[in-house]
Formats: sequence, C-alpha cells, structure tokens
Amino acid sequence: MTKMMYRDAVRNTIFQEMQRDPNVVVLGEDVVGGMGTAGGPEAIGGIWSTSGGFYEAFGPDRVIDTPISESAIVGAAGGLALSGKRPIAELMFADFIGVSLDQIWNQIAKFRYMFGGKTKCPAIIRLIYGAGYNAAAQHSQSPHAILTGMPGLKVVMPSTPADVAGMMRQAIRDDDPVIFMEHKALYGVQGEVPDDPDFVVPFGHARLTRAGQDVTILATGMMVGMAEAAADTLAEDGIGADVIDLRSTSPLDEEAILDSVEVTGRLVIVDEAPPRCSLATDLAALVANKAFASLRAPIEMVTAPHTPIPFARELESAYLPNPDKIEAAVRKALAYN
Amino acid sequence: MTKMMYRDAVRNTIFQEMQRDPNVVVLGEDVVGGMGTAGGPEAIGGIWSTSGGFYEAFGPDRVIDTPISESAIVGAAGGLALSGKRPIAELMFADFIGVSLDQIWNQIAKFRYMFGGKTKCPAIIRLIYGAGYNAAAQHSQSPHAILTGMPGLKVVMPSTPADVAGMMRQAIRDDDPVIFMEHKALYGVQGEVPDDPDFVVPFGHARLTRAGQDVTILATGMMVGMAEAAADTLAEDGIGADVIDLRSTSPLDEEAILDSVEVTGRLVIVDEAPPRCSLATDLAALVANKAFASLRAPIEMVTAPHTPIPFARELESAYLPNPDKIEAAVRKALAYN
Amino acid sequence: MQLNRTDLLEAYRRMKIIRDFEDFLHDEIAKGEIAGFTHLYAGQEAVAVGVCEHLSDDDKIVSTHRGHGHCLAKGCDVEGMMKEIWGSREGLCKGKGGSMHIADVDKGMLGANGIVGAGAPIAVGAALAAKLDGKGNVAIAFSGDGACNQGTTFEAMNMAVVTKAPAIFVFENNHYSEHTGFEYAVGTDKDIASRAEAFGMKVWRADGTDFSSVHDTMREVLEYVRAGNGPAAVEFDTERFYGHFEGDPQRYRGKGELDRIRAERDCIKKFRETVTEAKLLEGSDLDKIDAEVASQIEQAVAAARAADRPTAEDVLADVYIDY
Amino acid sequence: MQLNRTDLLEAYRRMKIIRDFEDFLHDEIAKGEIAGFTHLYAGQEAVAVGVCEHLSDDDKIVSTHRGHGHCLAKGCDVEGMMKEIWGSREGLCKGKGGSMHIADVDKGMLGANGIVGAGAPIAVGAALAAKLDGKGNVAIAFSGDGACNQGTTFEAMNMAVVTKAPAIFVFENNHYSEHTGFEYAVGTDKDIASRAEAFGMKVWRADGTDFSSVHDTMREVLEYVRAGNGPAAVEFDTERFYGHFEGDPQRYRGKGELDRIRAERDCIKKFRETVTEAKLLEGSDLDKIDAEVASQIEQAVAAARAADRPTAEDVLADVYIDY
Ligand SMILES: Cc1ncc(C[n+]2csc(CCOP(=O)(O)OP(=O)(O)O)c2C)c(N)n1
Ligand SMILES: Cc1ncc(C[n+]2csc(CCOP(=O)(O)OP(=O)(O)O)c2C)c(N)n1
Ligand SMILES: [Mg+2]
Ligand SMILES: [Mg+2]
Repeated sequence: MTKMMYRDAVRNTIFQEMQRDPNVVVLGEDVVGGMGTAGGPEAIGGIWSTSGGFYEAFGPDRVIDTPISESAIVGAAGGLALSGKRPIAELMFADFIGVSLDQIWNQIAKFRYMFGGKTKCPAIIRLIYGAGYNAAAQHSQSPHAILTGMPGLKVVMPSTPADVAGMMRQAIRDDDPVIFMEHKALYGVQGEVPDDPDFVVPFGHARLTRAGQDVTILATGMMVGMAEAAADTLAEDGIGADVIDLRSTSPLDEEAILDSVEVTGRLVIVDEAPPRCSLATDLAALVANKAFASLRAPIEMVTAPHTPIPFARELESAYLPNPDKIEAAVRKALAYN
Repeated sequence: MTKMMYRDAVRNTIFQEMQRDPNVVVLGEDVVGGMGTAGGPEAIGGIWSTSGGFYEAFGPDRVIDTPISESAIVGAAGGLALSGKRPIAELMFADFIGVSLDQIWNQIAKFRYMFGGKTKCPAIIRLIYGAGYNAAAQHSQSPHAILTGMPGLKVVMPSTPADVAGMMRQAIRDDDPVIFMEHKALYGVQGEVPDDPDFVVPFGHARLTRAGQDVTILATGMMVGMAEAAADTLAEDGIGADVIDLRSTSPLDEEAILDSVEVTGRLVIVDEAPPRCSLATDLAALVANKAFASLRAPIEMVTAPHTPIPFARELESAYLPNPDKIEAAVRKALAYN
Repeated sequence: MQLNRTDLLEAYRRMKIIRDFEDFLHDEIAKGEIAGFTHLYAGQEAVAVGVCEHLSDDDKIVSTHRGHGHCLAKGCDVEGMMKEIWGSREGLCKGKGGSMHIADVDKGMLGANGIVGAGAPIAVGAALAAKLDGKGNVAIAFSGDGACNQGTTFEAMNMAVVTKAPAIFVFENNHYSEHTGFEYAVGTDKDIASRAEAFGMKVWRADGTDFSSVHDTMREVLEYVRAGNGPAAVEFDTERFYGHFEGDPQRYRGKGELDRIRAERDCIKKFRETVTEAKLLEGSDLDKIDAEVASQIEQAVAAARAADRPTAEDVLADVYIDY
Repeated sequence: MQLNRTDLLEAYRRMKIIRDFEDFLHDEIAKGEIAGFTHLYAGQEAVAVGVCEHLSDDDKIVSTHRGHGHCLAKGCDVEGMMKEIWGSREGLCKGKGGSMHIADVDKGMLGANGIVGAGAPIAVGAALAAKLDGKGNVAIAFSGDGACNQGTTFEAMNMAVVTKAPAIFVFENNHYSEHTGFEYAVGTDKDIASRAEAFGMKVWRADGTDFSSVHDTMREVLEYVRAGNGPAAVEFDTERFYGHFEGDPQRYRGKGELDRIRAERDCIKKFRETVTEAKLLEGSDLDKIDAEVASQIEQAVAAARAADRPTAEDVLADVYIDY
C-alpha cells in the first residue's frame, strides 16, 4: 500500500499502464502544457496535474497535446480506439461534453452495436466533474445521468484513491468505452493504494462503506463522504445505515442495492445533480420495481435542486446536498410508518 | 375546428404566429430549401414539409436557411432571443443535439439564471424525434430525458395535432426556452384543431385520454397511442386504465399523476427511450416518493432496452414498446398482491 | 493514366459494382422492400475508387451518410453489404447498422456515418494511430460540400495540422447539401480547398468525374502524406445522379441539369471512352465486366432476399463486450 | 489618433478602470477572499475599449471567460461587477453568475462565457436580429487565439457570411491559450485573420497594444459592416499580463518575457506616452483620472464587501420566468 492523493492515483495508474502497454495514448488540452512556448513541453503539466512527466517519458505520439477542440479530441479517441489503440482523452471539465456529445453518444458509444459487434472501441473519456469550487453554472456540473443513460458506455465514478487506481486500470484494460469521472473536489483526498501493478476494481461492484440495518443510503463521488458523515452522526443515535458507494453507475450493482433494501426497507439516495431524470430517480425506480415488497417507506432523494449551479459561496452550499440534508432525509424515512 | 395532419399543425401554427408577431423568426437547414440552386428558394420546402410558403411570405431575414452547423443554429437562436426576437430553430433530427448540446444546455437553458434573472431567452428548439422509420441508431432517438433533466428548459412532447397547435402557440408566446419535440412517426396523423387564433395549451397540464380505476398508464408522444390501444384491449376484459398523456415533461403535471395513482394504486410507465436515467425512472421515482402510501404493486416500466436503436425492421419492432408489452405490464401490475 | 491493364480493369469493375449496386437499390427502394433512409452514391464512383485503389487494409477511411461507394471501393463484401441494407442478420453489421452505418474495420473501413461531419475527427484519430505505428499508413476522411460547414470538420483539420497526423481530407463537392446549393451554404469566395489551405494544409483540386485525374492526384497526395509531411486536403468536383435521399424529387435542379450531367459528367462513361479511345482496353473487356458485375449484383440480391432475418433476442447483443 | 480631448479622456478612463479593477483583483484573489475561477484581462485593455467606444447599447457584444474588460468597456456598472465577483446578491447577476458569466443585456453585453468558443454563434444570432431590425447595428464576438480552434467559431463565421449578418469577429491574439502557445495550437502558416478570410470575410489586422490603431481600425470595420456588407473579422495582437487564471505560475513564458511586455507592450503606458508627446493631453489630466479611478475602485470594493449576501432561497429563483 502507498498513501497518495486521488489525483496522483489518476496520474500514477495511467503512467504505469502506459509503461506496460505501448498502445495506451493520452490526449487533451494542455495534457503536456507549454507546447509552442519558450518554456517548452511540460513547462506546466496538465492543469489538474494528472499528466506530469508523461510527455518526457512517452513523447508526442503518445501524449498528444491538442487545440481547444473537444469534438475532435473525443472523435480522435474514437478513431484511435478503432485502430487498435487505447486512448485516454481528457475533457478538462465534464461540462465540455456539451461541445463533444455527438462523438461520445452517437459515435464511440454506438460503434460496436452499429457495426454488428464486429469491433471494439476501448476509449476512455476522462471527465473532471462536480461542484465545490464556486466555478458556477458551466464548470461545476455532474452529468453522470446523461452518460449513464447512454447504451454502449460504461460510467465509473470512483470516490477514493484506491478505487481511482483500480478502476482506471480496469478502464484501460477494458475493451468497451469508459466514461471515467473524477470529482475535482476529491483531487486532494489522501488514501492508501495497493501496490500490485495488476490491481483492478471490476465494474459493477458497489462498495459497502458503512453497515447498518435501518436504512440504505446510496451515493457516488463526493456524495459518499457526505453520506458517511451523516451515517456517523446517525450512528450516535443508534441508527444503523448501509452506505453504498456505487462506484460504477453503468454497469450498476443492482444486487447490492436490492439486497440492502430488502433488509432495511428504507432508502435514501444522494445525488449531486439536479433531480429530474437523474441517477437518483434511476435508482429509485429500480427499487420501486424490484424491491417493492421490501420497501417500508417512501424513497427519499437528496439532490441538487432543478436549477443551474450558482456562483456565490452561500448559493453553492445551499445548492449542494450535505450531511445535514442526508440526515434529515434518513430521519424522514425512518419516521414513516 | 379544422381537420389537419400533425405536421400541418406545426406549420400552420408557426405561420399564423409569424403573421401576428414580426419578432418570430425561423432558422435551420433547408427550412427554405433550394437556396443557391437553379430551382430557387422553396424549390423544395423543409424536408419535413413544416415550413412550406414561409420564405415567400416572410423573406430571408425571418426565414433563415442555414449551413449544416447545428451549434451555430442553436447559438444563433440564443443570440436572437437575447436580442428581443422569438426564434424557432429546427434541428432536423433530435439526434443532432449531439453536435449542439452546449448551446442548448450551457447557454440557452442557463442565460436567465446566470444573468441573475435579468433577461429572458424565448427560443424554441424544434426536435424531430423518435423511432419507427428504420432510420437506425443516429436518426431515431428520443432524447427527452436528457433535456427534461436540464434546469432552465421547458420540454414539450405533443401527441395530437390539436396539442401541437396549442403547445406550439404557447411555446412561441412563452418567455422561456422551449424544447419542442415532434414525433416523426406522428407527422401523418390527422386530428381536429381549434380555429381560435389564440388557442393555447398551457404547459404542465397532462391530458387524460382514457379513464379507469384499476391502473394508471403514463405516456408521451407515439407511446400515447400504444397505451390507448393497450387500454382498449384491457377494457374488453373489464380492466379500467387511466391513460395520461403528459404532454409536457418539464413542467410536469405531478398532480395528475399522483391523483390517478392514489385511485388506482398501480402504475405502468411507457417510454420510447432506453431505461436508465430516463423519463420512466423519473416518473417512477416521483410516485415512489410522493404516492408511496397509495402504491399497491411494483411500478412497471415499459421502455426500450439499454441498447442503441437497431436498423432492421424486426429489430426495431422488438426494440420499441408496443401495446402487447404494455398490456403485459398492466397484467403483471394487477396480478401483484 | 498511369495504370496497367489489370489495374484499369479492376478500377472499372469497382466503379461498375458501385453503379449497379446503386442503380439496383434506386429501383428497389421505390418498391418499398428496403427499410430506412438511403443515400445513393451513383455518379461519384470515380472518387471513391480513384482514392481507395491506392490504399491497403491498413490505411483507414471514414465515410459519410452516402457511404456505399466508399465501402465497396475499400473492399467491403458486396453480398454482406446487400444483406446489411436488407436488414439481414447475415449482413456486414448483422442488420443493426443498415445503409448509414456499414463498416468493416478489418478492411480499414471505419464506418459510414449518419452524422454529417462526424467522420473527420475519427479519421484524425486513425491517422494518429498510423503515425504512432510509423509504417506510413494514412487515414482518409470523406466529406461532402455540406459537411465542410460543420464545426467538427474544421476542428479535425486544425488538429491534424497541429499533430502532423497523416490524415487526408477528401472533399466531394457535388454542389448540393440536401436541397441547398454549394454556392449558398459554403460562405467563401472560393472553394473548399482554399479553406483547408487556410488551416495550413497542402491542398489539391481535381475533376472528380475523371477517374485518371482522381487517381493521379491521389498518387501525389499519398506520396506527400505517407512521407510524413502531415495532413493534406483534396477537393473533387463531382456529381450525384440520384436525389439527396431516395424519394427526393430534385426540384432544385436546373432544367436539363440531370440530363446534362448524365451525358457529360458520367465518370464511368468517360472512363470507358478514354480507355477505349486510347486503346488501353477494348470495349469487349468492359462489356465482359459489365456482365459479370450485373450477375454479381443479382446474386447478392438473391442472397440478401434469402438471408436469415434477425430475431428479437438479437436486439440485446453487441452493446458491450462484457455486461 | 482621430479623437478629440473628451473622447481621449474617456478612453483613458475606461482602460484605467479595467487595469485597476484587474490589478486589484489579482492581489485580492491571492488573499482568498474571492471564490471561483477568475481570468484577468489586464494588458488587453486597448482592444476592449478601442472596440466598444464605437458602440451604442443597441450594438451587442458577446464575451469570453476573460470578460471583465469587455464588460467594463461596454458600460457595465463597476460596482455591480465588483459585487458580482464578490458573490453578492446585489451583484449584476445577483451573485449567480460570477466572473465568468457577467452580463448586462440592456447595455448590449450578452455575457462573458465559460465555454470557449460559445460566444461566436450567439453573436451571429444577435447580428441577425440587428439585420432584421435594419437600423445598422452590429454584434461583436470577442474570441481568443485558442477559441479560434473551436468548431463553433468556424461555424459562426461561415454562417455569418452565408446570412450576411452584421457580425464582427474580434480575435484577441495574446499568443497563449492557457499554457499552450499560439504557434502550436493554431495550425496555420499564417494568422487567425487569414483563416477568417478563407471563410469569405473581409479582414483587418492591427496592434492591439496601440489604442489608436485599434480604434482607427474598428472605425473602418464598423463602417464596412454597418453599411450592410456582411460580416468582418479583425485580429489584434495583444498581451495578457497575468496568468491564464489566477494562480498560474506562467512557467511557459520566456525569460524576461513578462518584463519585456510590461515595458514595451503596455497599452496604457503607450497611450499615455503617445497622447502626452503629441500634446493631445497633459500628464496631469491623466494623473487626475488615475486618482479618480483608484478611488472609484476602492469604493466599489468597499461596497462589494458591505453588500448583501445571497440566501439559500435565492438558489431557486430565476430559473424560469414562470414555473
Ligand atoms: C449533424 C447533421 N446535420 C444534418 C444532417 C442531415 N443531413 C444528412 S445529409 C445532409 C447533406 C449533406 O451534404 P453533403 O455533405 O454535401 O453530402 P452529400 O449529401 O452531398 O453527399 C444533411 C443536411 C445530418 N445527417 N447530420
Ligand atoms: C469548451 C472549453 N474548452 C476548454 C476550456 C478551458 N479553457 C478556458 S480558457 C482556455 C484557453 C482559451 O484561450 P484563448 O481563447 O486564447 O483565450 P485567452 O485565455 O488567451 O484569453 C481554455 C482551454 C473551456 N473553458 N471551454
Ligand atoms: Mg454535397
Ligand atoms: Mg489567448
């Protein structure tokens, strides 16, 4: 085990896999940094410091600094993947799927199906997502619902450095396109990461981070820590919560969710995104369909409101879920008879 | 009342509103048709025949034929709307939101909020959507969930010529941005349309198309007819269904849904799109949260599978919901005790 | 014409396969047996064939909604394509893709594409892969005159220049995007090639209805790009014989325009005239190919009609490799 | 310099307001009191002011992530902006937009924009509205050298040409997009203006650090566009003084580069030198403005610090007009 930050788990895993497999290629804006300047390549690494040293180690054909052209970046990842490479494209902010969605949705996600299963497209699209930086409406979004809804994509949302490492390695070795979502507010979080160079976290396996009998709390990304904080507070009152970090939303570990709800009968879903047609509603619908008999209270959802993300500190705080809101939702679910 | 086709209700309402209000402008690819050709403007009207005669009546400044540049089309609609116009932008296929999503999602939907409520953006984006034409994975999609999930947008999905007329007129007079979804398989459907030049169908009001006590069926667009067909068959067996055509998904008529489920206790949701993070899950979650006490059976969802839309006739038929699948879902919901 | 007899016969055969394939579909679609939206390539054969004759399976192409010609020129199986268009599970894409999505990645054919402009970025990716492999392969993006207004096409050109990717942008200017004229929709005083030039690329222009002009031009282009000089662009002036999609009444055409282009700008007719006049081939050589191709298409159609239909279970397969 | 004394004083004041506004923010952000991502415009003032001095409220501009300068030049309220950046509910956007989304539609300022390249299509729409109104108004899209690689920018240029929209594309080439050099990311032998030219537009080029050059050039451009000749593009060579965003250590700069541009390419310094040497204004006139602006900024900051903070309920307002 080595202790490292979430962001370093991203960087180090990609670096190791690039050493292992010459077909792994990264591309994106400023993934080198300093191209065409007096400072020269790597004058400043990627703006998230997740590709430092790559250019020097692997050169311009495998570490491709691109112009501001997200459609071309994702499209190029598609072309690379169809040509036998394992591209990792970075979109600096997840919000930039807006300018590149066609290539994600209508191309990369669908090649295999449209081509009758005769090809594979092992492309990774890294999305740095989430609120917490007061970056306002266009640099803070969590568009995981849109992507989870797209057949052909796998969508992963690790919340710890270890999961980042294990899921990034899995993503790189996976033969399907993977949306790899990194929460920007977690970049500085520290954690132990296994040293095994083949350590992978397979997709579709949720992680139980707290165990309890009274309520099930589902969360992803930055919401996991909030759910844990709420669970810890509730535990002081003798209320036991299963906190389930879904880790990947597509594939989804339905079993873990249903098994837990069968025991607890009460479900609280935490989602950083606005409420409509969201991951929260997806999970609620799953349970309302497949574990209806076990449900003993209305399904509670703690989400952002149906608004864009506001700028000011007070507004963003009010916008986001937090442990208090989660706790309140749990108490509401428990109060129902 | 005048009998006309769904497509003519689109065309005629826009035409009337353009006569009434000089600020209404339409733009899109081939909305004139024949520009820069020997045949000349309107040699062929819009490819969906929903803008015939516009150019002749209103000229090039109000009927703007554009290059194949969907981002610029939607963006221009945004700029027109911020400048006091009421633009109606046509995306020939809803699937083309892929190449223009940023302008829909991060611009038009958010201007009002980002600008502190000090402006309005009365733009309409017409999306011709849906399967049924064997147009395969990139020309058949129903991306209403993605758009419904976006705060700032209103999303409407009329299923009859009368609703097309009433909702298009409302959309044009509405001060918020509206996604106007026209199902291509309904274009040829006939229906009576009120002659009143001010006839509007306000958003957020569902339409009860069949009334019954045993089950609630929710549907939109092409799914409404299928739900009605299933209800009619079920009626022969004495099973009564409320069939609710939501008409707009944002705003959503929560009351109509909850009131019905309170009576029936059983819910079947029909959605043409794939299942994950869909409108179907959105509605299920609403009911699982707000009408839990009334629910007497698991919520059933009849949706497309989690796959892209296949080409072949047999495959597309198998992919889509149909009255048989809806009937089976209803029977399943009724069988539950 | 720098080709030997075998190559000329092969080029003619390919063009003729495309033409017959499309002529057949044109008639058949009118009868209603074929589902979906179909965009026919007839008239533009010299471009697809003149380009692809230079390529190996390791060179990639990315095509458009009007993709049959590119597929056939790149070596996709005629019968597999016909079956695909018929929606058979024996089709090249098991009936899942249809006309707008035919692909054969093993042959370097990375797909027709229903989204105008989507191909160019994908081609840049394929070109970057070729650059990494360092074997002198290239990737070609076919785009129409309409597609050259889509942002993705521009981004791709710029990115190819920046990354020195061995990508070639082949613009087939058939003067129309759907029902709109090139003169209207492409806002430039000049041509598409000049735009590409402004992105820092070396460009070529040629008559796309003249096979030898296409073929000779592409020889130069490919030499240039394979040598590691970065991307290039070529604009071919060409003609489409049928409507934008099947069913299009083409009222935007000038009086007699279709007759004129059929008479004066038919690349296959011109090829025949040139090679027979220059005594490179005999008319009888070509007649023989005509007959062979006619029966090949007939057989493909018979096979497509008889082929297995997909079943409901097939819908769920091929979304992911696992899961 | 074709300006009279009043106009010169006004131009200087506007530039100075921007400079002080940004210098102040630079220091303040380092202290951590201000939230979010902030991109400072200092160094480029002559462009924003030289362009906007020609415009009325009915002329529209669309800005970028680096928008403070454009906002201030277009007449947005200094205090309202400062409050917005502070996240106050008294801010120009009630604290909902912040630095990257400041707008004042009534002043013809259609918003800064966090999405690189998103502004150009919006400006085309505003230009089409102006065309429809027929009063000779224009719409201007400001774009950086990096933004000129985004597909939307190209689409907008083409669409403006096709629709003869009175749009002006102002490219501020400050040689960097984030940490990447213009020479690398813009794949052309030439400049941005040449690209715009290839889209069929008339183009101009000028030194963006020389106010009079910007102002004179824009006079010509605006005459051309207001006269109904369709769109135009201008490229201004300029410099940014601070990092890409606040916190950027600028290691991509050459040795002494920042000192050199501060010494030789400071548009405000150059303005002062030119107008005093030419005896158009006295140094004391300018000193007086300096003092006034300094206190204006100080007051704005004091007001921002004291202004009402937004509350949790404010989150829900302003999404829709009704519902
Ligand atoms: C993104 C997108 N916009 C619009 C369309 C509809 N469409 C299909 S083909 C076409 C015209 C294409 O013109 P061109 O590129 O010249 O190709 P051609 O049809 O002439 O071969 C259009 C507008 C589409 N398929 N995709
Ligand atoms: C679509 C999109 N891609 C990337 C970014 C991240 N980003 C913000 S500013 C910037 C550089 C812009 O460079 P330029 O256009 O030259 O403007 P400048 O910063 O020099 O003013 C980038 C890459 C973004 N905001 N939006
Ligand atoms: Mg064309
Ligand atoms: Mg710049």
